[in-house]
Amino acid sequence: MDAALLPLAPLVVVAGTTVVLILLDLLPPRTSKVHLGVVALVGIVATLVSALFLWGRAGRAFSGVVVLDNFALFFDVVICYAVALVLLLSLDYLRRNGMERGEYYILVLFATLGMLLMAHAADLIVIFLALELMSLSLYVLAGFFQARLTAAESAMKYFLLGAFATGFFVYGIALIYGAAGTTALDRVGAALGSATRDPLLLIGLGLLLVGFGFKISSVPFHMWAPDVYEGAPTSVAALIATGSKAAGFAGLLRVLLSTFRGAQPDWTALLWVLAVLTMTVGNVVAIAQSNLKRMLAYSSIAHVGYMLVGVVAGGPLGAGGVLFYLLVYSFATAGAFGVILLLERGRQEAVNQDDYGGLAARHPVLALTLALFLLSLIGMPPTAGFAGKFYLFGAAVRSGYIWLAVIAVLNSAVAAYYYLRVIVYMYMRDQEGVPTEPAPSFAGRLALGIALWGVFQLGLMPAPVLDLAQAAVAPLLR
Amino acid sequence: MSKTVWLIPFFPLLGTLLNALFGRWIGRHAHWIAVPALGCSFLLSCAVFLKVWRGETFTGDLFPWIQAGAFTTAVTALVDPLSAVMLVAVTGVGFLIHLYSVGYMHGDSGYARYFAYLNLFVFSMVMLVLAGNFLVLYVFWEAVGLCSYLLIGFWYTRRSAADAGKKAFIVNRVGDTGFALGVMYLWVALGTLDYGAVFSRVGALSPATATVIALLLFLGACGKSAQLPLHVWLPDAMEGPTPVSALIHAATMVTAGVYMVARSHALFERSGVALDVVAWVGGITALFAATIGLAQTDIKRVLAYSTISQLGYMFVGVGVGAYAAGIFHLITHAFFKALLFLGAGSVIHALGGEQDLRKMGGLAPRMIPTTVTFLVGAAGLAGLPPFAGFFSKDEILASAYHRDQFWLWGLLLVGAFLTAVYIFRVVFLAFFGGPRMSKQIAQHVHESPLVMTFPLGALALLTAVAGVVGIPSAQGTAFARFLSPVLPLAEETGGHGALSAYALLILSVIVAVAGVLLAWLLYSSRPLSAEAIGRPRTWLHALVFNKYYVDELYGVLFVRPLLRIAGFCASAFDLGFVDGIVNGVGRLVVGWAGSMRRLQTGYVMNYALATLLGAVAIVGFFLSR
Amino acid sequence: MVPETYYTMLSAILFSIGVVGVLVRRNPLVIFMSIELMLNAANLALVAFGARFGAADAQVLVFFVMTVAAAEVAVGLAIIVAIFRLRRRLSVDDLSLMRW
Amino acid sequence: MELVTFFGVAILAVASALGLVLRRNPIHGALFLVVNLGCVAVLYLLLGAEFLALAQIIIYAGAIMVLFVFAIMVLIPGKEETGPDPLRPQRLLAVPLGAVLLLEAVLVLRSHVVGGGSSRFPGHQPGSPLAAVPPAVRPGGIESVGRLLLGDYLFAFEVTSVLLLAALVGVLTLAKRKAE
Repeated sequence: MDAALLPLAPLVVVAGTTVVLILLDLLPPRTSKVHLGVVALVGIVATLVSALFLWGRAGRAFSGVVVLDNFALFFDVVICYAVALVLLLSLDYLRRNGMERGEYYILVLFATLGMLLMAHAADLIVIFLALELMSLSLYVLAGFFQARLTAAESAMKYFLLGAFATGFFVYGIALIYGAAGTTALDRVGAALGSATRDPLLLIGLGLLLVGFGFKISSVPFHMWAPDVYEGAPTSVAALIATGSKAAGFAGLLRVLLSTFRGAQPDWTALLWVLAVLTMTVGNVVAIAQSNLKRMLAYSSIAHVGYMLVGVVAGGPLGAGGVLFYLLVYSFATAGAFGVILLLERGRQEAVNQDDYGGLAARHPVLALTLALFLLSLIGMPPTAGFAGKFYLFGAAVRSGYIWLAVIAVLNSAVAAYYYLRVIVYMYMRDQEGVPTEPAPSFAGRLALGIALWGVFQLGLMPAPVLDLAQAAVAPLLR
Repeated sequence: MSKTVWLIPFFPLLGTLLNALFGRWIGRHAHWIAVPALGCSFLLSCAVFLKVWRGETFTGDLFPWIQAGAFTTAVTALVDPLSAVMLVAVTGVGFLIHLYSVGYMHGDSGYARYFAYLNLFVFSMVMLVLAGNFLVLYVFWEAVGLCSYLLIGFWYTRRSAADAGKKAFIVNRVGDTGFALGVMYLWVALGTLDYGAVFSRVGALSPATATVIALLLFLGACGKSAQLPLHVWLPDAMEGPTPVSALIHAATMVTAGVYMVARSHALFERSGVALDVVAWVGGITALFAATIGLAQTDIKRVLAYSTISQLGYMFVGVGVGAYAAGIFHLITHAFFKALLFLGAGSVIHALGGEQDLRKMGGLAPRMIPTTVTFLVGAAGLAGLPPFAGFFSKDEILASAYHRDQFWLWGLLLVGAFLTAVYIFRVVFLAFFGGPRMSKQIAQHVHESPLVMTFPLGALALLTAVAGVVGIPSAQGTAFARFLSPVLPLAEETGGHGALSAYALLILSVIVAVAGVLLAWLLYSSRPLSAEAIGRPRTWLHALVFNKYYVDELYGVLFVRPLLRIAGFCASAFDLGFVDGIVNGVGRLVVGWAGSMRRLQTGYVMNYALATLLGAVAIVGFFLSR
Repeated sequence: MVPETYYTMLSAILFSIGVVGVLVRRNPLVIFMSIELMLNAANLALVAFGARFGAADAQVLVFFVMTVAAAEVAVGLAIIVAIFRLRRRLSVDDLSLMRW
Repeated sequence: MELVTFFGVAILAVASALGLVLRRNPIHGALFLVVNLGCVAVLYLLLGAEFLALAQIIIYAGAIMVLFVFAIMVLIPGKEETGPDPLRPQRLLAVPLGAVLLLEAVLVLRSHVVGGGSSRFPGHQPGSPLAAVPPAVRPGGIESVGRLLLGDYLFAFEVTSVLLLAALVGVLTLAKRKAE
């Protein structure tokens, strides 16, 4: 490999795999495309390995628009884990829904490339391109089950609102360029640092926040999320909830912590409000949901609120806590979506909580798995969710945001209600009507096993990973 | 010692895993895993206890758990006299109740699930007791709550059981949130959560800070230990299987609050005010719950209110600084209340699930072991010498008296009288007099199998003899001396009261005996007529007014007003007011959720509007800065 | 020489009109065109700022935005066509199967 | 003269934008958008960006708008948006909000001019000429754009190609009916 490309190894591997997939898709067999999924999986694992190998190295390439640092690598790992879980879950899911097509895997890899690029981008225009690469692929994936009206609706809503948010994002870039004369992140930061505070830069940041807020689904830019999660294929919903959210945070954190560090008091005050709104709206509305996919959508919104608490807290503790939490959250959320995806009730996906009545009696292992993922989302020890929340809220307390931490704790208390309701359905209700049965998918179970391992590994031994997360944010905070 | 200590929680955990994962295949044989697991834990606990007796203590990390900057917390175990005593009590009572469950739950469809939950509970409780820092304490504080929730709703097909589980969950959530905030604040204030470090540095806290932290922690204790105003969940928790009520909702979990306050006494002492709050909340709860206990007709609910009341006694004990007395009452209460619950369970079992006192009576000749052991338990609860409850309760009363807390002492004394009345009311209504159950049920009344009566006997024995270690002497009780490395001996600071220790002792006895006599006069001196029982709700009044001339005096002077107060408390305050708040808050949030979700109209335009609103707000915000 | 402030002001006006267009119209095609208007306004601002700096960077950025817009249009129209296949009416207000 | 041109084109641009938003018929809307894009192309010329002006015409008017018009022709028989509008009050809420956004934008752009002179572009690369100085190599020229595109921005350029490929696959996915 060319020395200049070495820092970009994760990107190169994914891009290469994508090309291979496009070619493979043209070859027979036409009916089964599982092998494409397997190749994609191999590519993702190779990416993961390359990211792990590069850990600790730093560099820049292509006039400094792409960067290699621990921060980007940590996100590479999070994203690769999420995508790998999604791919494992998809292998059998597509066939069951009669939509086994190669384009699916190709688009997933394109989206992945966009996400990784987001983590590595050091220039606003590259962030923009990465965002679009990821979004365009996800728009199509959201509507992948074309025959379903809900899928089409979900794609349309996602697309229109995403494009709308993109409009703000681009205008933000324009304003920042207007103030700083450049789009390179470090030089924008220098402009911010040396000039008397320029309103144009701040407003530009505000418009960027609209775009990022949309991607991470923070209130008030969250409204697409429940509808899209509900209508999209469950595997894609999992991808949107984990990978794309992680990518959004990658861009957001790099821009805020590194480039706009000089304006920290300004955006901190704003994010304080956004964090409170996001977690409260997410948790409260989740209570009223009976569809599990929608419930998880609101739950994911609430978790964004918790992560914003970490961003507000700042410093290695807060920002590192966000990275750690993203990993924790991705495992638990992908796992929860995975269980939903495996369960069927009379040829329909089991998405209503009624479908989960008495599941524990008939499928104790699967029910226990889902229960553990939900407990992790609650933040119940010894699952990873507890450690994650502990770091985030602890960081907020350490930085003096006591009230924010109190609100977050209260929110977690409310949140337990709707997660436990599902557990109650599984353990304390009886099945009525057609029984809910899991699909016999080995890959799916493997994915759940990996996610479960993550939930416990990070819950019982969080310290090493937290150290890595803190090392990852160190280059941004320098 | 370290390996032994870690094995104690390990066995129940193993039992949980086996029964949870392979329950379908293990099925009816689940107890062959669960009971031996507990047995091992109990034997190990005893071994640890003996080592502690010889003066060893142990602190050890299982593994470093959470690190955040300079702050690290490990999963730490701390074995000192206090935790050793608790360990033996938890595993011992737990073992007996596991054994009892083999008979009681026989044939239940969720047999393996039941033992999995029960083992999980014991694991969590053992870890709670072993915890060497506040974080681990909090973790297992939550975990025991979760188990309690699962076990209350165990018979989920009953709607009331599911509701009770939900209620327990919501109320405990309030307390636990307070507890979490307290732990967080503690961390902010001191930068550490290790018991040793916290208690040695507690002087660095300002009294105001210490008060806030202590009160937040105490809020958690109120939730878990069912003290006013968070007590409402416990009576409903009786929807769970009776052995569960005995283990979790009487003997162990609900006492976690008392344990926590005793454990963190340095913090509460630093505040001062917080200790008074603890004592007064305890005292008021003790009397309040005892009055309600008088008016209940469900045998398990009487015992539930009794538990609330007795927990109030323990809080008074720790609140006035007599920590050892509080813990001693905790232990003896674990014995006799578990005994009473198991006895009640035996009765319910014999009557085919009947819990209504009005439909019992005359069981004594048919169930001699149960009757005898229940009597021992009742005597223990009523505080009749020489049973354990006498010594422990008297110790608390004496401590309150000697610290010049005369009002508290008065509350508790009245409470003690009522305790004797209500528990012997149960005894007389259930075991003596004529049978009031239907013919078919009466024919089937039978003594429970040995696997159930053996635990009764063992607990009765403990209730009878455990008082020995609580005999007061010049240097305090033997129990208090054993705990003195952890809990300071009660100092006889006051001594302004006119009564000597022996006078107090005799007064306690008189009060208890008077209570028993009153109960006998009311409920057993003459046979109860059947028609009185045919009128539900008013039967007690009818009894008092029409049937017993002898009782009229008592009735007018004492019982009727008391019943009124009890009835008022039960209906207006207990059911109306506090429930209203709990349900109201719940409904508020749910209603809020309902209206908030309406914002999610499904229209792209509304979503875009929200986005625009957000953009305008953000830009405006930055512009204004 | 026209001051570049005029251009940026004009771009702000066009951007706002585009935003309002997204909100007041019901036809997804028109909404989409309004979004194009927004992007276009942003481009204008970029070029105006670029002229101030006398650097060609801005134009390169605009070029990228245009390309992305083209890709977005392709995907967007495909989605709109796909939904039209399923139901013959075309108003975003009909798209409220999923809500609450 | 330049000023007059600017205002003429600017007024036309705003008018056509309003036309897009206000006219009910999507075909008219599309045509208004074409006019608007053309106006912006003229403005690019005024700003000295010939390359962009051409690209604007070719990419937007030539490719994108043709797609739009095509889609409209295919999808919409006759007029649309004629039915009752239950959301009208909320929809009109957009107008004041849009006005506020505009106000904010105007405020910030004005304050920017007032607040800072031409010497305050510290982030700008040294060596690049500032606005006041007539540039030696005309920045709008195709040459400088080309150099940047394949020099400093080579990576972004490559990403764009990937993006187009992804869009292609995406469109194919949506357009291809399932072979049954």
